[in-house]
Amino acid sequence: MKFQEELKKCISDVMPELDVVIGWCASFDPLHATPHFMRRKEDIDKLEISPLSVHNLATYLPGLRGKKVGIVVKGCDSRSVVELLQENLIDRKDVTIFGFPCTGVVDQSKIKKALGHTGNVESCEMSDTALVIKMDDKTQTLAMAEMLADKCSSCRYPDAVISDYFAGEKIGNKGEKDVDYAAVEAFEKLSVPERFGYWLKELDRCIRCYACRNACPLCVCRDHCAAESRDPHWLSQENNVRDKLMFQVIHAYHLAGRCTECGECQRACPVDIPVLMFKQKMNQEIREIFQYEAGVDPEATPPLLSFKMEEENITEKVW
Amino acid sequence: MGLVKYLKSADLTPWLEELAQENKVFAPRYEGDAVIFAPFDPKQEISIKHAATMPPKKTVFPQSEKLVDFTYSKDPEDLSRVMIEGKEVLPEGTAVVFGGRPCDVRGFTMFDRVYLAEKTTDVYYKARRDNTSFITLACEKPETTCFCHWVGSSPYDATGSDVLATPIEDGYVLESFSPKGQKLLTSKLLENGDRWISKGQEVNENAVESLTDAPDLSRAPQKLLDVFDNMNFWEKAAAKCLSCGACAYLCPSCYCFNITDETTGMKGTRFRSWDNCMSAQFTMEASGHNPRPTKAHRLKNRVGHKFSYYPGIHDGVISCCGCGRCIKSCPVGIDIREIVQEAINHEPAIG
Amino acid sequence: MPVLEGTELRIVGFLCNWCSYGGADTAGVGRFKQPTDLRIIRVPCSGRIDPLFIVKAMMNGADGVLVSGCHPRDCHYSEGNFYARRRLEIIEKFLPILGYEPERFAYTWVSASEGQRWQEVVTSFTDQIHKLGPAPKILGPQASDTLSVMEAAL
Amino acid sequence: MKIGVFVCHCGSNIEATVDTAAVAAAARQFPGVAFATDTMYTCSEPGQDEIVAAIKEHNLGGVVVASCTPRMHEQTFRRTVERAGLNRYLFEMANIREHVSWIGKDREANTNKSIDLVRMATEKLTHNRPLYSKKFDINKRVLVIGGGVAGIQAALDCADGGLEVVMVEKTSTIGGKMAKLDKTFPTVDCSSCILGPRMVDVAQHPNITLYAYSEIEEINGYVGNFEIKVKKKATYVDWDLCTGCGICMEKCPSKKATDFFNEGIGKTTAINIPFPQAIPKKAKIDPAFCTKLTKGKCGVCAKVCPSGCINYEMQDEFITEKVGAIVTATGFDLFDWSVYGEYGGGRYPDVITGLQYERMLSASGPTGGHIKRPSDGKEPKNIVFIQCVGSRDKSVGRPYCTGFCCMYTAKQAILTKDHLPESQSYVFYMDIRAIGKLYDEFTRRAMEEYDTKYIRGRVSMIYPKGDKLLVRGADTLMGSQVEVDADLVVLAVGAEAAAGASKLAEKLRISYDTYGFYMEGHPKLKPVETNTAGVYLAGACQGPKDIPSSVAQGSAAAAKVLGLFSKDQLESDPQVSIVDIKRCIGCGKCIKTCPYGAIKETELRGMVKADVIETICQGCGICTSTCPQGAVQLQHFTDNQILSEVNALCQF
Repeated sequence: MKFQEELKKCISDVMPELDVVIGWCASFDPLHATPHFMRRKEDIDKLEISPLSVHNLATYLPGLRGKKVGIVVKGCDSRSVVELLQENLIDRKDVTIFGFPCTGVVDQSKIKKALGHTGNVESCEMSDTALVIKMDDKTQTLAMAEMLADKCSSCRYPDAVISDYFAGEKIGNKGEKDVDYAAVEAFEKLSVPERFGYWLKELDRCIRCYACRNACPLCVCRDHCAAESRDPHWLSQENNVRDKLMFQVIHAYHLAGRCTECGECQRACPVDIPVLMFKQKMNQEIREIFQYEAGVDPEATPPLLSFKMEEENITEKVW
Repeated sequence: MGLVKYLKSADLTPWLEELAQENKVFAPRYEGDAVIFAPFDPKQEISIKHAATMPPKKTVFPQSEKLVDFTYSKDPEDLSRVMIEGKEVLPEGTAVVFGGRPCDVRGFTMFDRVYLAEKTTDVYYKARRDNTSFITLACEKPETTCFCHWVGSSPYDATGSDVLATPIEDGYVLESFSPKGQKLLTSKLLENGDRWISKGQEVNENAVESLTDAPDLSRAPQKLLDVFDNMNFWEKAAAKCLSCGACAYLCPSCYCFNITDETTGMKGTRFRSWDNCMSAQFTMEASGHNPRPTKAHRLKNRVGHKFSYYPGIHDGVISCCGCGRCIKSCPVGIDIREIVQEAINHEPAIG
Repeated sequence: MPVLEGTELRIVGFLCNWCSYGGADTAGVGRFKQPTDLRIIRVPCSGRIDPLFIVKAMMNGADGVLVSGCHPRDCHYSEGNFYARRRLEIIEKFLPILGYEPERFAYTWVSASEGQRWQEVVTSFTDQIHKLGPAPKILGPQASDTLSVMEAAL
Repeated sequence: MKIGVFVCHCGSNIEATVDTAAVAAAARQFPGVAFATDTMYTCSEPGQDEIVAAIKEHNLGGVVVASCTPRMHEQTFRRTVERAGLNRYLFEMANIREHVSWIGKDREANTNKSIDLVRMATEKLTHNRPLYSKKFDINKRVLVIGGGVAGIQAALDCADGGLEVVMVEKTSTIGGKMAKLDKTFPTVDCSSCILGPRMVDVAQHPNITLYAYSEIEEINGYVGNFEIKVKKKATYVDWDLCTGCGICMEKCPSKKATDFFNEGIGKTTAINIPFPQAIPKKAKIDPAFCTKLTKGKCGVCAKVCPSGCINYEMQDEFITEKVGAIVTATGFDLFDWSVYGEYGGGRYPDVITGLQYERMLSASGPTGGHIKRPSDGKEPKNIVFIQCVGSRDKSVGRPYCTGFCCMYTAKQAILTKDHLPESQSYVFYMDIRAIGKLYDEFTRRAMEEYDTKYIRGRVSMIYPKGDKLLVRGADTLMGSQVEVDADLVVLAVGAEAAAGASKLAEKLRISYDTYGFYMEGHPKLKPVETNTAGVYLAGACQGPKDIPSSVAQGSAAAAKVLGLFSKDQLESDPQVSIVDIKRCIGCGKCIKTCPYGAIKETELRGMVKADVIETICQGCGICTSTCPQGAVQLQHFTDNQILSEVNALCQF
C-alpha cells in the first residue's frame, strides 16, 4: 500500500500528543490481521493496512473516552465515528482521525468457502486484483473482487467522511444514492413460512456469545445490555430461538437510524449467522421513509429522535 | 490396548445409522457456513474434514438446560399460604458423539474434575456424561491455531474418548478406550482392525511430526500469579478484546454457568445456561459492586484460570485443550498463546 | 385459558390513556358491539410504546397487535404520537422480514370522542387477523406445528 | 405481594354479561392473589369499606378492582386503598365494563376476557412500587382566554376571590357574542345593560390585567407553573394615550372597512372603536383598509388625534405571563351558512343571520334599532325565520343541536312585533327546544300573544319574486306545501367551534371533539375540567351554550381555580421518569425527545448523565421508549410493568 509509509510518518508525528493510536497489524496467520494498539514509536513499524484490515476500530472509542486516541479508519469506519460524535459518546477534541483511501477489505467467509478451509494458510500475497494463498502444499489465486466484503463491492464512502489526517489520494465518495438492497428484497420475496423458517433455522445455532453486539461500534450500553438484564427483563437465558431472534430485533431496532452497515455484527459471529440483514432492512426503511443515512453528518438528528407534523412518506391505514 | 476395528469409509453412514437406533447420535455438519454438532441425519452430509466450528460441548453441557420444573399451589382455605413443588428434570437416554477431535473431547475431562468431584457431584452433568460416548477423530494435520501439544495433549490423544478413530485410506482404524467404547465396536459393519494398526500409527506419527516445537508452559502458573496485580500488563493484553463470549462458548473446557428462574403464572422453570467470565454480569454482585469491572480484569481471569488457578488445584493440569478456537473465532484475533507466553517472559521492572 | 379456543385469536392492543383508551370507553358507554378477542394494555401515551413491545407480543404468541393513539396534533403530551408514528411505521415495515404478515400489526388514531370509530377499528382489525388465522408460534404447544409448516416451505 | 381482587357487578351493568363470581374464582388461582371476591357496587361506600376491611384482615399489599374504566374510578379506589394504609399506586384496575360487558353479550367470552384482564392487572400490580408525590410551589395567578360573558364571569369571580387574573381577548373589545345582542331571552332585558357593568368591572378591577386584541402564542409549563407567551397584535394606536374620544373615527376618510362587530351590516372606518361601550374603549386601525398603511397616503387620524397616540410603525409585541391555572372561554362562531344553496347561498341580501338581525334590532346598531331590509332599506312586513341552519343537519356535518336558536328566534319574533306592529312573522322549525326555566312559556307567548306563525317543516327553496323572496316549504303537521312572500328572511344559524379552537387546544394540550369543541374531563362529573391539570373550560368552547349556562360554567371554572389555589403547594404526580445512573451513558437521546425539556444533563464523577426534573416531567414516557439502555424508566409504566402485561396476555 503506497500510502502506508505516509500514514506511518503522519502517526509518528502526532504520536507524542496521543495516549494510543489504533490501527491493524499481522495476526496469528498470514490471512488475518488484528487490531493494533500503538503506544510507542516502534509499534508504528508493525502497522499494516491491507484488505485484511477488516475490523471497525471505532468500536473501541467509547471505552477509551477521556484518553487522547488516534484511530485509523476506513471510509465505513469513519461513519461509525461520526455516529459516536453525534451521540456525544466521544469528544471530538480527544480523537485524532487518520484516513486513507480504502479499496475494500476481504470477507473471510468468502475465502473460507472458496478454499474449503483456511486452517493452514502459509502465506498470502495480495495485489489490487488478487489474493495468492499458499496452503496445504498448494498455491491458489483468488480474484480480489470476488473476495471483497459485500459492503466493499458497493462502497459509496471509500474515503473517510471525517478525518484530521488523510494519507494518500482520495478515491472520491459517491455519497448516498443508489443503495443496493437486492439481498433484502430477494429475501422478502420468499413466502411467509419460508422467511419465518429461515430465521428459526439460522438462529438455532446462536450461542448467545454477543460478539455481534460487542463488535458493534454503536452498541454502547455495553455492561448494561437488555440481553442479560432482569430489569428490564426482555429476554430469558433459555436456549431458545425466540429469545435469540428477539435479541436480534432489539439490536436492529436500537440501531434504527444509527447503523452504518459496517457489518461487524455479522463478521464477528463465530457461527456465521447472517444477522446483518435485520439492520439492512431497518436502514432500507429509514432511507425510504425519511431519506436519511446515518454516519454522514455529526450534526444531524436521526429520524427516530425527531418528527414532522406531516410525514410525506407515511401513509396511514384507512379503516 | 482396547479393541481395534476397521471401518470402511463407505460404511460410516450405515454404522452411524445403526448407532442411532439405540442412541441419539451427534455428528458435525454444515449449518449455514458453520460446522456444528447436530443430531445425525443420514440425509444430510456430515463434515469431518476439518475441526468443527463449535466443539461438541453442548452434547454433555447444553447451552441451557432445565434443572427443575416448579409449581406453586395455594391452600384453598388460606390463599396466602403458597406451597411450592419442584420436580428435578434429569436428562434421559444415551448419546453417541461422532467426529469430535481429541482436543474437543479431552475438554470434558476439565469438566469432570469439577462436576464429578466426590463431594459435589453435579447430577445433571453426570447423567449426560455417563450416558454419552465419544467416537473421536484423530487429527492428520494441525491448523495454524492448534496447540494441543503445548498443553500436554496430542493429535491422537484419546483422553476422555471412548473410541479413537484414525482416518486412513478409505477407512478408519477404530480403537476403544473404555467399556462403553468397546460396546460401540461390536457392529457387524466393522472388521478386525489389527492389520490396519500400523497404518493408523503412521498417520498419528505424521501428525505429531508436523507440529511445531511447543514452548515450556511449566512456569505459566506461577508467572501468571506474578502478573496478577500488574494491571498494565492486562490492560495491554486486553486492549483489543471486545469482552464478548465467543472464546468461552466455543471453548471445549469452559464450564461456567448461570442459573435463572423463569416463571409464568403458577409454573416456573429453573434453568442453567452457559455463562462466561468475559461478561460484565459474570461477577456482578447484588450490591452493584463488580470485582472484575473491566475487560482487562475479565481476560485476566480467563487466562489465569486456565493456565494458573485450575492447574493450581488440579495437579498441574492446564484447563485448556489447545483447540485454538478462541484464536480462530475471536472477532479481533486475540491469541491466548501470546498472552501466556508474554506472562512467562514478563520480567518485573526493577525498582 | 387466555383466549377462547377455536373462536378467538390473541390480539393485543396498546392504547394511549387520553385518547384511544377513552375512545374505547366511549364505545363501551355507547354499547357499540365489538369482537371479544382484543385485550387492551393502557399506556400514558402512544409515545411510550416501545415498538419492541409489539415484537415481544408477537414472539410470545400474539396473533395480532393493534396500537392506537391520539390523532396527530392532538397528543395530550403534544408530541408523543408524532414520535410514535415514525417508530410504529418502521416496525410495521420490519415485521415481514421476520416472517410475520404485515397485516398482523396496525396502528391508528382514535380520539376519546370517537367511540364509533373505535368499534370500526376493532371490528375490522379482528376480522383481518381472523382472515390470516393464528400466527406461527416459536415456543409453546403449537411450536411443532410451526416447525412442520416451515420445513414444508423450506 | 398479597393481592386482593374485587370484581364488581356494577349492579347488572357487568353481572348481566360477565360471571363475576367465576372471575373472582379464577383470580384466586393467580400468583399472589390472597383474596378475591365479587361485590355489587365496589365504588359505593360499603363496597369501598369492604376493600379497606379486606386489606386489613388479609394483610393485603395490593388491590385489583375489576369494574369500570380507570378513567372513571381509579382516583376513587386509590383513595380507598390509601385509607387502608396502602400506597395509592399499589392498585390496578381491570376495565371489564366499558371494554367487556358493555360491548358484547356473549357471557362465556366476556367472562373469559375479564379473567384475562384481571390476570394482566395482577401481573402488573406485582411489579408496582409505592410512589410518593413531591410538593411544589404554585403561582396563584390565572389566565382567562376569551372575554365573552363566560370569560368575564370566570375572571371576575377569580379576581373577587383574591386571585390575580390575566385576561386575553382576541378582538379589540371584550363582551363577546353577548355584547352584540339586543335583548336576552326569556326576560327580554337589555343585553348591554346587564353585560355592560360587568365589562366595566373587568376594566376597573385591580386584580385583572386585560390584554385585548391579543392572542396566545405559546404555552409552556404545567399546572401551578404555566408560562404564557401573549402576542399583542399591532393596533397602530398607543393605548396608553388613547382616550377613546372617537375623533379619529369621525375624520377617517376610509369608510369601507368591514364592521365585524355589526356582523357586516354596514361598514365602518379603518380606524375604529367597535361600539360605544367597548372595553377597553380604544381605537385600532384595520390595516387592510387604512390607506396610510396600504398606500402610504393619508395620515388624517394622526393629525386629528388630540393625544398623539397614532403610531403607523407599531409592531406586534410579545409578553410573557406566568400563571398557575388557565380558564379557556373562547366561545363559538357561527356556522358558514352559505353552503345552503336552497337559502340562496348568500346571494340574496335580504336573507340574513340571526346575529345580523340582533344588530339591526339594537338601538346602538348600524340601523339605529330600525328594522330595514338590507337591499332597499324598506321596512319589511312579512318576516320568515328559519330554524336549524347548520344544526341537526348531518348533510352539512353538523348533527348536533345548537340549543339556543329556538329561544332567540322566539325572542326576535317578539321584538319584531314590538318594532313593527303591522308585521307578520313566520317560523319554520323542526322541533321546539325550550327546556330552560320559563323558556317554554316564552315560546308560547311568541305564538299566542305575538301571533307568530310557527310552521313545523323545512324550507326547501327561497327565490326572488319581484322585490320579495318567495319562501317555499312544507308544513309537516298539515301535510301541505307552504309558500310565504317574505320581505326578510332570518336564519337561525347554528354555532360551531370558534375559528382556531383546535390550534389553541394543541397549545393547551387538551382534546377536542370532532367538531372542535373542547373535551371536558368527564361528561358528567368533570364538566369544567379538562384532562390537562390546571386547564379549565367555560362557556361555548366546550359546546354551544346559552348565556345562563355560560355564566354558570364561568363561575364553576373560577371555583375550580380557587379550589386549586387554596393550597400553597401542589403535589406532583409521581408517575414520572427516573434515571438509573448505572445504565445511563449520557447520549442525550431522552433530552432530545422530551416535549417538556424535563430532562437535563448532569455530571456524575466526570460522566455525563441524564437527570429528570420531576415537577416538569408530565409522565408521557417518550424518553423511556427512546432510551435503548432502558436507563430512563417511567414510574408506574416501566418496561417491566408493560412486559408483565404482555407476558400475562401472550404465553403461547
